[in-house]
Amino acid sequence: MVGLEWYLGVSAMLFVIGVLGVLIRKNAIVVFMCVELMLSAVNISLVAFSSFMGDVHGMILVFFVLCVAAAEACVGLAIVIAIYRNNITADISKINLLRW
Amino acid sequence: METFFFVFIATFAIGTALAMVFSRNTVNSALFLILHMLSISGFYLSLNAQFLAVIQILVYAGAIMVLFLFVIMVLNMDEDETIFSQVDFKQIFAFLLAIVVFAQLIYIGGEFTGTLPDVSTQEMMAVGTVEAIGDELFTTFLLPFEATAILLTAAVVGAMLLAQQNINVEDEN
Amino acid sequence: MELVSDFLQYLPASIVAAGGLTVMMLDGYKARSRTIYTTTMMFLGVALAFATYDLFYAEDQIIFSGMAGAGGTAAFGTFIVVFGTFFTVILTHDYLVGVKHNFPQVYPMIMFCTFGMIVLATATDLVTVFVGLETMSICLYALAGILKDKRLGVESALKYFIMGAFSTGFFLYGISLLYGATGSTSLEVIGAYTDGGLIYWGGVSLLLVAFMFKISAVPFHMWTPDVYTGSPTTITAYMSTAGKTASFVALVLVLDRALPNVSSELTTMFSVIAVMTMVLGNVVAMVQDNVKRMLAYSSIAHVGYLLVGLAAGTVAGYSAVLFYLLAYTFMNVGAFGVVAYYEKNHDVHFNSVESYAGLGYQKPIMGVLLSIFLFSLAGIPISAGFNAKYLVFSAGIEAGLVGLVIVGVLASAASAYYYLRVMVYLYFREGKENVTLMTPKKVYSFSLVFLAVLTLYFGVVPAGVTELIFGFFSEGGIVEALP
Amino acid sequence: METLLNLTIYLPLLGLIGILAARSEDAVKWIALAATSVTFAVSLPLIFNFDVASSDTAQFVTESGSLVFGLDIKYIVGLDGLSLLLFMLTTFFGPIVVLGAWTSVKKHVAGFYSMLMILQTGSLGVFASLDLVVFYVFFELTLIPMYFLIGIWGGSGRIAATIKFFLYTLVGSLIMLVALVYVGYHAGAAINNGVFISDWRVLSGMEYQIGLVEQTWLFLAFALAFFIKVPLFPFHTWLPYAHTEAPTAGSVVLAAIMLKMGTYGLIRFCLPLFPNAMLEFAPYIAFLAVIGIVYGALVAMVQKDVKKLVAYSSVSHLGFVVLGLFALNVIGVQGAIIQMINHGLSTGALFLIVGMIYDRRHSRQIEDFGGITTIMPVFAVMFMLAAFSSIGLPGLNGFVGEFLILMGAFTSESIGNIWFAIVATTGVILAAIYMLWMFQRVMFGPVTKEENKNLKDLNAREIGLLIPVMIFIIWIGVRPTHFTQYSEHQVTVLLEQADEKRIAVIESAQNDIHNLPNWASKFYDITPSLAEATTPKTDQDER
Repeated sequence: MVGLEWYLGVSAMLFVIGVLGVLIRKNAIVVFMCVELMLSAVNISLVAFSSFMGDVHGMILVFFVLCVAAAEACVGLAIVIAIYRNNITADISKINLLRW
Repeated sequence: METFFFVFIATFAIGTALAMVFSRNTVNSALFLILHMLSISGFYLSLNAQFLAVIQILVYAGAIMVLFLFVIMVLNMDEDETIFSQVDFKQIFAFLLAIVVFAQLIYIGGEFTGTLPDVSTQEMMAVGTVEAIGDELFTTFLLPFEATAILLTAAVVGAMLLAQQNINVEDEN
Repeated sequence: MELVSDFLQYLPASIVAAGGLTVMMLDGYKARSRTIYTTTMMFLGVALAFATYDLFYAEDQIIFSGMAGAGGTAAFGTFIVVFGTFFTVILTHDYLVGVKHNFPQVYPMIMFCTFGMIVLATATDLVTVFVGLETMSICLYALAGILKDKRLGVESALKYFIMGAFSTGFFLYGISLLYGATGSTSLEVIGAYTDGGLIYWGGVSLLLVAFMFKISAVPFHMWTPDVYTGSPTTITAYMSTAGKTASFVALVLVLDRALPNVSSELTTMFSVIAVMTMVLGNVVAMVQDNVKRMLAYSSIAHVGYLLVGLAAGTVAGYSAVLFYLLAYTFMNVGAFGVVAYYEKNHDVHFNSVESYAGLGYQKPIMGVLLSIFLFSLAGIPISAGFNAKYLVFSAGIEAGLVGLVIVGVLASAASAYYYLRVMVYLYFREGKENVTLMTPKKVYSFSLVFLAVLTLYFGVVPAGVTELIFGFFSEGGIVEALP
Repeated sequence: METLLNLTIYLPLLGLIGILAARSEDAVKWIALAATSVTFAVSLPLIFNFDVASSDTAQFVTESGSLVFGLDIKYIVGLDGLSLLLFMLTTFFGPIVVLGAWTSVKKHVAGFYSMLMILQTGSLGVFASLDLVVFYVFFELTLIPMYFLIGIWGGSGRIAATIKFFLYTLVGSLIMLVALVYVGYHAGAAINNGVFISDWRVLSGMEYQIGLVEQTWLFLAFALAFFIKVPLFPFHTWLPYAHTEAPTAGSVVLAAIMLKMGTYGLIRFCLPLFPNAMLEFAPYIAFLAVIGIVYGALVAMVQKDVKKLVAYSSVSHLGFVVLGLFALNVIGVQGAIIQMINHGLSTGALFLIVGMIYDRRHSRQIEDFGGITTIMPVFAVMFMLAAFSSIGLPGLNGFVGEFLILMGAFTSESIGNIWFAIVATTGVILAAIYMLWMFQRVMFGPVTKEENKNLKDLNAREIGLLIPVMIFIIWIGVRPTHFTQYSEHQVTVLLEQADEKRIAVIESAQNDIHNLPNWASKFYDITPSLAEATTPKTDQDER
């Protein structure tokens, strides 16, 4: 029997990989994908908790997270398209028009 | 058997995730993410969440990732990108942060003390079914559910607002 | 039947959502932009009426099987959000027409966004908090990019989106850990949990970090100035008032309901963040030449003052935060409204403080209004801003945080410098070039005047509304002790 | 009467509405004049109906319910011996200031008079309010119109001057706000069932005492705000700039009324709330005051600009007021109160006169003038009277105030060193030197400049606005008791109460000496009380 800790460990690892990706990658689309990675990592731990506690609420939250992820992808990709329309690259390290 | 399955899936998931983050080609990244999503639904299956496993494949692999790939192709973004060409402060910081967060999370996960209720396998099986989820979703979680409907509509309108070209703007006054 | 009564309790949100859908469909049938605007205002007006009614008469109760609340703080949050939206839509329409970006999709987006904010402000369950927060954020990402043919506009949208999505990850992880520790997502159940444990604390800290992102407290503020500068001015007003209000009300609710046992232990954390936020916000605002950017940093500074109230962690502190949000909505919508008016007369990036030289004498009413709003933001009596700061700081002193309050007071004195600087240009310097301002629309100036009147009114007689707010938190308690 | 008091405070605001509605510039001026004159007229019954015998209790009191839920902040206004004269001075200067600016203000006339009206209401509110928070609100409110008055209608360096003025005063008063809120909660915990209270009548009473440690910090916070406003010596740097750059009306209001808010605050709040700290800090503050007196006079002596000279003379004169206050005896405090009025009258008049000559000549440099007496005889008489009053010539008002203050300082126990008073006396001599020297250079001698030959003498408006000031300058000089009588009783009671309170606080500190930090027991010279000191002794005796 695989214990809860295993799932949490995997989830944490995936989450950190996602965070790392957001911080080091420069391409906006890859950054979005890393965010999706973070979300799905959280989903694993939610489902694991839910399943081991015999409580359905966690799974329902996962359902909402899926919806939100879809919506975020939708708007995010639209933003990337708008960026390209202005002939700007999707390299977020070059987006530096605004500085303090 | 179960343990073997878990280890296999976990290795696969982490491997694809790493490959996604570190692959230079954007298209490859997207493809690795699809594989990753498939492995995640494997986790769901091993946790008896059949409904979510199906949804995961349908929504993520089927819809979201296709959208991603589509945009990548349309915008012709599949050029290679150097990741570690120059090591700057931000990247070092990112690694340090990642290590700290990871250590913290592992620690938290490991410390999980047995406050779990005793749940029989039977009950665990019952939780993830479509009936159980649907039942709660349309009663207790009615408000968030409706809000999600609005959220998805809003996302579509927002995408239109941002990406649609040549919207007719009436001049008033 | 319970469902029907639940929806009746949730009328403002339902009306706003229905309005959003209606307006969206009107757009689909190629209605004139005038019609779309009028319909939006109609729905918002009705929603505002119901929100006002709820504010005074709704009873504090839990609806939708524990997912949301009605009455009390929920009604208060709803009111501020709908109120802020009502006025920003008036300003936005005029502004967007002026800068020729009056897309019909903007109005349904604002309505959906408002719906998200209401859900967020009324949530009593972390699931609802999450969904509301995301509805709000996703709409705001899109709204930030309205000026999509300007580099500044899309970049601000992208920056906002990446930062927002990133913080969403942490937020979810926090929820997940809290859920794992307590076995529920309901704020009440989490509040009853007292065992502590690492999972619980990890969840709490991740949740709070994500909230700090959303309310743009230092050191999680880096997206704010850029996004506020790049977005259309009136949308910036909307984000910084209605959006911030919703996040803050949700944060107060989370602290009050879900973390009542630990909120006092968070005092040190909030104090440190508050000091950093106040100092950084004010210091950086001082060197800004762009008025919009200055207001963005000043809004960071105001978050710092609000955090003083949270650091106090008492009934007085939370009530002061709510009053502050109300006052901040009046004055900040007003200030951004006037800035948008000046900007609209020139081009989109007409925002440097030098270009304000001598503008105070043309259309004196606008100059006077901007002065009132800025004085209120600086916390000079007799304005709502003064009373708000007074309540927050006095809550801090009552809780024994004298050092923190002194830092806050000095920061607030420093803030007077950059607010006064705008007025120096408005009145004390001669304009170099001949700028002619066009006459603002009647409804535009009327709504600004109305906001100014409210700013002054709550500066003189805050008694009624403070009584209302104190009632949200305390059953018995302080009310009985009063003379 | 209560209604009349409120009416007096808010009538200028009514005038403000009229000004905003007015169409022509003339109408604006007449409305402003009418509003301020009516304010003055309405305020007259207040002084006639004032009960001198019970001047220590506030009269004509209006008290509202709680303004902020959960805090006992009330709108309380009323007049007592401390505030009556300053209140009347403010209403008295209203029409004079309006008339003084009649022709000299040319741009944004409506704005100018609106600012004056707000300033008038704010100043009246400061002197009438008996609640700490309401006082603070009015105190801050006066900043805004003054900020605009200097910034818009001021001279060439107006922007730096006005920002400096605003920020200096704001920093001080914000720190005072923190202390004020602390006092409110402290008092609430002590005497008001834990509910915040800021009613001056309650706080100044015997039942509310503050411990020594808190008193020190609170006193410093309050005093800082008031010292900046006064301004006392090291905090005075904003004043010359603000005075020089301000338009005539602004300088007059600043000198005659706003500077008094500082000294007024010291006597109204610091004395009854922090008597111990007041006593112990008195020598140090007297030292600063004396430095201010001499420094102000010396710097005034070398000024080339008449207005700057008057501004620095203000620093010197207000040093006298602070010295009198911290003498902490009846005669000194009485002198300080009457000197506040005197300084208002004489410096106000001087600024008006400088403004009049500036309007004609567009210069304030001493070297640009000379021999004006022959050209403008009426002007010369007025100028002479004001200058003599400022010097403190016997028979004029300045003498009365300075004499009482020096008397108080010589006999003061709190200052404790007669040298302060002696050095302060040189301030009077120096004042005579710089004033008379300036007067001589401006008014006497041959007319050297061509432009000065065609100067017109004062017109009826200018004479009319100076005459009332001159009347009071002479009246106070000849019959000072007509004016000192209003505050005499209250000052006596206040000082007695402060003494009682001081002793009570020291006694409770003696009984609780173990909780007192070392510095505090040293600074306040607390020795263990008799009972505690003797207990171990008796133990030994028994053995």
